[in-house]
Amino acid sequence: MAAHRIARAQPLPFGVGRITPGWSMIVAILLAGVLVGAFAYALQYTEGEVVTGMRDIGTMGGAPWGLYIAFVVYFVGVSFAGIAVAAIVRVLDLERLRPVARMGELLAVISLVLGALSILADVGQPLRAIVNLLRYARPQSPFFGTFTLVISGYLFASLVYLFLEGRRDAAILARTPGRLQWLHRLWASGYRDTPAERERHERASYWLALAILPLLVTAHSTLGFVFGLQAGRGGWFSTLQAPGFVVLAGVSGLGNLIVLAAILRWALRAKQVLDDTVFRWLANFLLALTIVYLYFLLVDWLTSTYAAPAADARLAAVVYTGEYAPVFWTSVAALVAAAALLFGQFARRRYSLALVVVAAVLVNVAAVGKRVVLVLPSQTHGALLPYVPGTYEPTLVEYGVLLGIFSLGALLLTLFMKVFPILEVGGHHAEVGS
Amino acid sequence: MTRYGMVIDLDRCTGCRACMVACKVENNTPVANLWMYVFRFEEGTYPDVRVNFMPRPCMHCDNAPCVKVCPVGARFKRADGLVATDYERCIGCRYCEVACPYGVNFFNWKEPAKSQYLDGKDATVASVTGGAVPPYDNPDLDAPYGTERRRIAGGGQLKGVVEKCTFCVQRVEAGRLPACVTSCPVQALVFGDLDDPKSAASQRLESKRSFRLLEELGTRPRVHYVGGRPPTAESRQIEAVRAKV
Amino acid sequence: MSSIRLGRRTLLKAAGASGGAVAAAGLAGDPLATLVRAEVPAAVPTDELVPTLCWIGKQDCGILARKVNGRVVSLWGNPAHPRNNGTLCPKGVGQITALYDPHRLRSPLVRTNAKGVAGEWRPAGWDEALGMIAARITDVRARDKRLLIWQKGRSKAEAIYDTAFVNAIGATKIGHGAYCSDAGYRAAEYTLGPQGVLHPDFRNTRYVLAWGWNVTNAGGNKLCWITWPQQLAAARERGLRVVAIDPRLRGAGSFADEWVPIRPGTDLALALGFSHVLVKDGTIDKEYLTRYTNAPFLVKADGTFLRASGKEQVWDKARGAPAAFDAAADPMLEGQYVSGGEAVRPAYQAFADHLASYAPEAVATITGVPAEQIARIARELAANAEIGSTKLVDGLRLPYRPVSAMAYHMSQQELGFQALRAMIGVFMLLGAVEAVGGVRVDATYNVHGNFKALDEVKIKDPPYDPLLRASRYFPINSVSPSVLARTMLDPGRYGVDHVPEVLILHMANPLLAFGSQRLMKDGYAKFKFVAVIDPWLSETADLIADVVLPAATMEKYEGPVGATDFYTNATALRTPIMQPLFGSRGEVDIYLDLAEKAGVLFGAGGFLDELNKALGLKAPYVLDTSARPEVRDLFDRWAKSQGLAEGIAKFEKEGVWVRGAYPAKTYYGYAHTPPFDGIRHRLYGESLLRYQRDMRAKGADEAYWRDYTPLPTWRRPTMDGSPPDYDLTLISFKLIEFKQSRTSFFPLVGELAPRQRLEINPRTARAKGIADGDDVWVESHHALTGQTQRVKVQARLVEGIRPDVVGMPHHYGTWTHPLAKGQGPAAAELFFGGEGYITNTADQSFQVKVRVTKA
Amino acid sequence: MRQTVVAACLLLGAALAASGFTFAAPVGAPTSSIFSEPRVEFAPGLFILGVVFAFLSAVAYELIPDGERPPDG
Repeated sequence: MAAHRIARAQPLPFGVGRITPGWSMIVAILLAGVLVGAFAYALQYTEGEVVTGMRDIGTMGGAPWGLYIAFVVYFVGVSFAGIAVAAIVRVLDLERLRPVARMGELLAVISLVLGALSILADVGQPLRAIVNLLRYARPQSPFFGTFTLVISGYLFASLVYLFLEGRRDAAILARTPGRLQWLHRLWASGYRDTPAERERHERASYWLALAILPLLVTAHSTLGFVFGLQAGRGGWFSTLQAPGFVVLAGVSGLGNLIVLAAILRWALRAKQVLDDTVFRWLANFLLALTIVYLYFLLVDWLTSTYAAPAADARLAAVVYTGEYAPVFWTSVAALVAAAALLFGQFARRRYSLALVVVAAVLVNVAAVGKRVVLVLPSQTHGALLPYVPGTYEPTLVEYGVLLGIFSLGALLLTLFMKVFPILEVGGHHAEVGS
Repeated sequence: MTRYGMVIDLDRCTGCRACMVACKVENNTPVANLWMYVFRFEEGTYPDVRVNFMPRPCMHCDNAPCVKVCPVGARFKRADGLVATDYERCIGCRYCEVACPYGVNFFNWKEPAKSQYLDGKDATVASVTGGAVPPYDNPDLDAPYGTERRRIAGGGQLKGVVEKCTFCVQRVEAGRLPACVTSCPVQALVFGDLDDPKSAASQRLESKRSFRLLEELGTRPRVHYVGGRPPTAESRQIEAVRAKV
Repeated sequence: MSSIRLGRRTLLKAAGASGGAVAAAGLAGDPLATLVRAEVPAAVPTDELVPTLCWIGKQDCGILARKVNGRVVSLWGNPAHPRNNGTLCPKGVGQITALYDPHRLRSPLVRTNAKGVAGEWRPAGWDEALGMIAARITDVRARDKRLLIWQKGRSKAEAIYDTAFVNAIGATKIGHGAYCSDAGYRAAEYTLGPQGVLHPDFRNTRYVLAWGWNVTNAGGNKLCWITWPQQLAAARERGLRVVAIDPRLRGAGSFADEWVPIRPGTDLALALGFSHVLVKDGTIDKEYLTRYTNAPFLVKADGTFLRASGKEQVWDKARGAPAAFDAAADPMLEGQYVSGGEAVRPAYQAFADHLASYAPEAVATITGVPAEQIARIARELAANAEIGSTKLVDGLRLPYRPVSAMAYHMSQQELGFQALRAMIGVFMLLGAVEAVGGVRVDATYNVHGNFKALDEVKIKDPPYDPLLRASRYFPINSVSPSVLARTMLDPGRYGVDHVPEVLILHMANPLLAFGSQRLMKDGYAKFKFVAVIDPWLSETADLIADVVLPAATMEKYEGPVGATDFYTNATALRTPIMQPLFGSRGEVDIYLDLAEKAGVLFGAGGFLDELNKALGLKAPYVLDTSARPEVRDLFDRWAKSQGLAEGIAKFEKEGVWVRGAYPAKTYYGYAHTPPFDGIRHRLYGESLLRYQRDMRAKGADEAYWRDYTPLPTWRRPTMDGSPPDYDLTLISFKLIEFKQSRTSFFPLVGELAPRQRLEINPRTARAKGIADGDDVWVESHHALTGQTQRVKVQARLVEGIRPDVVGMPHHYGTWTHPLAKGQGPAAAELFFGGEGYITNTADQSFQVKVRVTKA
Repeated sequence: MRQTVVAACLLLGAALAASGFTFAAPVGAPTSSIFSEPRVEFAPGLFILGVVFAFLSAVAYELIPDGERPPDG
């Protein structure tokens, strides 16, 4: 049996199965990050969320939703890119973007897991939350969408997608003996790349993509509804909330994808696979979404300042000129700068990888900043009764937990890379054979 | 059918905050959780200044945003008008808290026994109370209430759940008035069946011009205010309580 | 309420069921044994309401303690108690955390270090601690009883403590009154007769001057808080109009229809301004003034009354000549006359002449209140007074003058005594004193002994006692602890020949209460021995006590105390809700112990004998003066002597004994026969002038005699002499959350107002670069000595305060209780005691010039 | 065979999701406690299961070998 042979055969592509000192060091660092997070969370779990900077709205002068919820929104947003790119590649048959498809799928799966973890980090009764959501979840609650569609449906759909898309590469890798052969065989699950199988896969993934795209819009919209349906907090009640979430999700997701692709291109020396065309496509896509989002910001700014009700106007002042102004304007500046960078390249039809990555990083900074500005001011300053304005200062515990969550995500990605090629191995039409 | 509600007479309220303390003792709420809160605010500039007071219990809305958003049905509306929280079901997501425009929800940020006003486990205190936490622990709060037989009474029940004013369900079901109403030195708070035109609450409501807080949000509060005046955007809170956990 | 069984019947039944032995022990021995939790078998859960009284404030509200299996779980108002009608204020409810406070004293303490610094203590047994105190009492009694001082905080059982105990040990008694509103008491006693200050006949009044009345925070005349706001709220529903005269609006809250932000210390001038308008308009009640006041008495050029054969003379219009006041048919109020070659004028005319310099325009510059507002309010008073109208009450046709004032703490200013006289004068002109809807002083009209006594003070030559009673300094004397502190520091200066040595401090904390903590500390440190009776280690005890005895809070029999809401005749008694906690004892027990150990319990003139007198015990309930009674038995005898067949059980069951409404006949002075019990109210204070002359003759400084004038006369308060950079006047005020210094560490109420603050108008703050929440230095200045005192405190910007005034609440600055840490300084640290900052009756002023700078 | 399984999977998924949704708390203005109680406990779990089954149909579609071919061909 192949599995019994001492594997000294040819190496697997893209460093799969090869443990290098650099990789080990990264894993060690990430593990340390996860441990920090675990420790911080253990503290929070035993002492209660009094160790966070969150407090009750109103008389306690705080924000009951803080960084955790801001990052729930951020992570779910990031997941957008993966599945969107993968689905769009399929539906529109965009061959150019095929190389980043798996990366996107993986990003989707991992960021959804991180989103779910952020929710668990946030709720006061995490174990009870899992059971009670399955047992009692109410469709009327905007959280129903987040908890069921996003975390379950969307996550499961992404997994199915990842699995089906990967079968072909798994089958290729499964030919190479080694410690991972069993896994690749399992993943391949009998895939032999017959024309019939290929055709079937094409059809399945096309329909899957078609099914996922509306799910995607729905999922991100419901997340927007979590805020946008609330008339009781100044600043949240807005029709723009849902589309804004969808677009900003796309912006941050694409940004992440670009950064990840650039890192992989460098780390895996995969210039051939991840050629400039890929980045050009992603950059243009990002540019379009960024411009749409800037337009939303403009509309929002006008609405909240022109003739807004007193409470909204007060809140707008806090965001635009008050204590949240630094975060808000940094975010806006980052978006504008990114849009300018991308547009410059688009206009000259010349793309610099470095500049695209800079833009991608900028939009992610903006995405985090904008989520903070969305979640917090309405809580600290959005009271419609004469409460004294509140404050929110995240604590080390919250930063620690988030560090842990981020590290876990990166760790999952790093580990995945060593068991399965993150880039497509066989060209689309290459022969797998047997 | 009985539909409970509260009528608050702002012409009578002296802003003394006795209701806040009565609530805390009756419901054993932890430090900083002010189910009942009394705003004291002023308007205008010297010398044309007005000072006003406004108690703020939970509004027990008929169209309660908190009930709508609760992902697990821990917050629910009872047929008798009370908006209740099943602390055995709450997952502590605090969605009710951000959805509520009145700021009446309080999360137990830490183990309630560790954030009570007196430590019943203190050896000195325990020697006279048998270790009850708080030492004035109200035994009525542990029973299930309502036709639903769910645990909805009292505060400080569990870490990591949200609690709020219950209209003192444990008292109301025993035929008594909520603690704040009983304690109010000037009878500014009136509680009763608003469906019954003869109830004290209905009569007080009929006696004067009334308003409800943030009525424009469509929450349809079951707490009505008579007399006085509602706060405006110009109202500045004075003597605000900013309690720390 | 209905679902919970009232009273202790259940409990007694349960105890009975648990075994006859326990019940028998309870009957034979300590009566409290029946209340102990341990006596209740665990198998029989009890849920009961046990009556008692609040012990925090002065009105002793009725409380029903809910006890579940012997543990008190909450405190509710007793619906039967007329003062609170089933309700409680925040302190009343929140004191449950005080009851179970583990930081209460847990045993008697004996100081082991030097006095004047934070105390170090060793726990002692009751026997030892009581023995130490008794030895000191015995020692000074043997040498000179005057060396023994007993000082109290609040009256909770005056007959037992203030009267019987003090008489038995022969101590000099001082209270807190000179710090509260005794100047007002003296003014009312001297001017009108009854003891108290001014309050409205709320059930009938239509127009109230809320003069410095902190309605939403501090109660009013004689009552703590709940009763007055209840009556005010009801009166407003009948259309009562409220004019708040106060530098700070917050106290009146939403109850002010009009706010008159007056400059502190100028109320006397404002009152005279009102009177000026009334006199000028002639809107006065001539009949009242003529028949029931000394207004028609003829005043000679030297200011004294014209007398013939000992009787004051009036100008009889019919005869065109002077006649004895009780013989004239038609006495004149106005005019200048000549009698026996001497120019005379009725006292009313003297008052009217005196008022000439108090036209609204002149008063406006003094008070900062616009002249037209002064005139308008005076005319509104006159219009609402309906002079001449009557109303049928209880079948009696009585004068109806529905204008009134609540002016309780008005006297806490340097001109307090005379300011109150001036305010009383306004209502005398209107004839609203004791009329239906008018101003009242006490629950019922009773002429206090001081009406006569204060008119007949004989100013002595030195030596004086340390309180300077009947002295050339303060002939009318409210017995001020800060005067005591001064004379103790410098007895020679005041001609004081003995310095007290032993102080028994009963539930009082003078170091925090009185102006200038430094003065109080230095003065009181001269006591050779100080015993403190208190549930907590007070700050005064911390610094100067030698022995501290832990007192119970609600877990004791105490009283009897009044329970009237000023319309109902009722008496209450504090009954224990459980055995005294943490090794404390009820004060009655403590005093019985002390008296026994000091050898003054038994026999004639002993404590028991004095108790018989003070409590009015009647046969067969008179105490055997040779056997020590149980406390419960003592009160049982009192109750039965009062005609209550059920005795103490009445109070153990119901908490209060309501005897019914006061009939108008006893209630209104007008309805008495003869009206006002035959006295004449003193519009003109002739004896004050006499005191002034005697004081001058005995060489007193002008500062002491200048306010002894027959008619209230405005002068600039001493504090105005501070340099102009002390540009703000500091006033202190009270918060509803707290009572004096004894509640800020109750966790439940402490949370509501956790720290000290300086209220300042935003306009003033802006000019000084101060933002809301900034720390600021407040520095006060003594205009006579130049001494300064300063504290750091957080600024709070409020529009409802005069821009030239800053205010601080009066409850903070305690340091012995861990929960009071970080609450900030005491306002009392900024005020001054002694000359310049006390009234001519030795009462404390709480006004001082300060400057405020950003810290 | 494959088509049957896929169809069954899809149908089951849809049915589970639909019934899960229906058996969850009734949609409507929350005027009484029934709007906060699932009609059937764990109905939301059922809904999620339905979504999972629906997507599993794609896996079934690809993984189950065609009926006409021999499994090892």
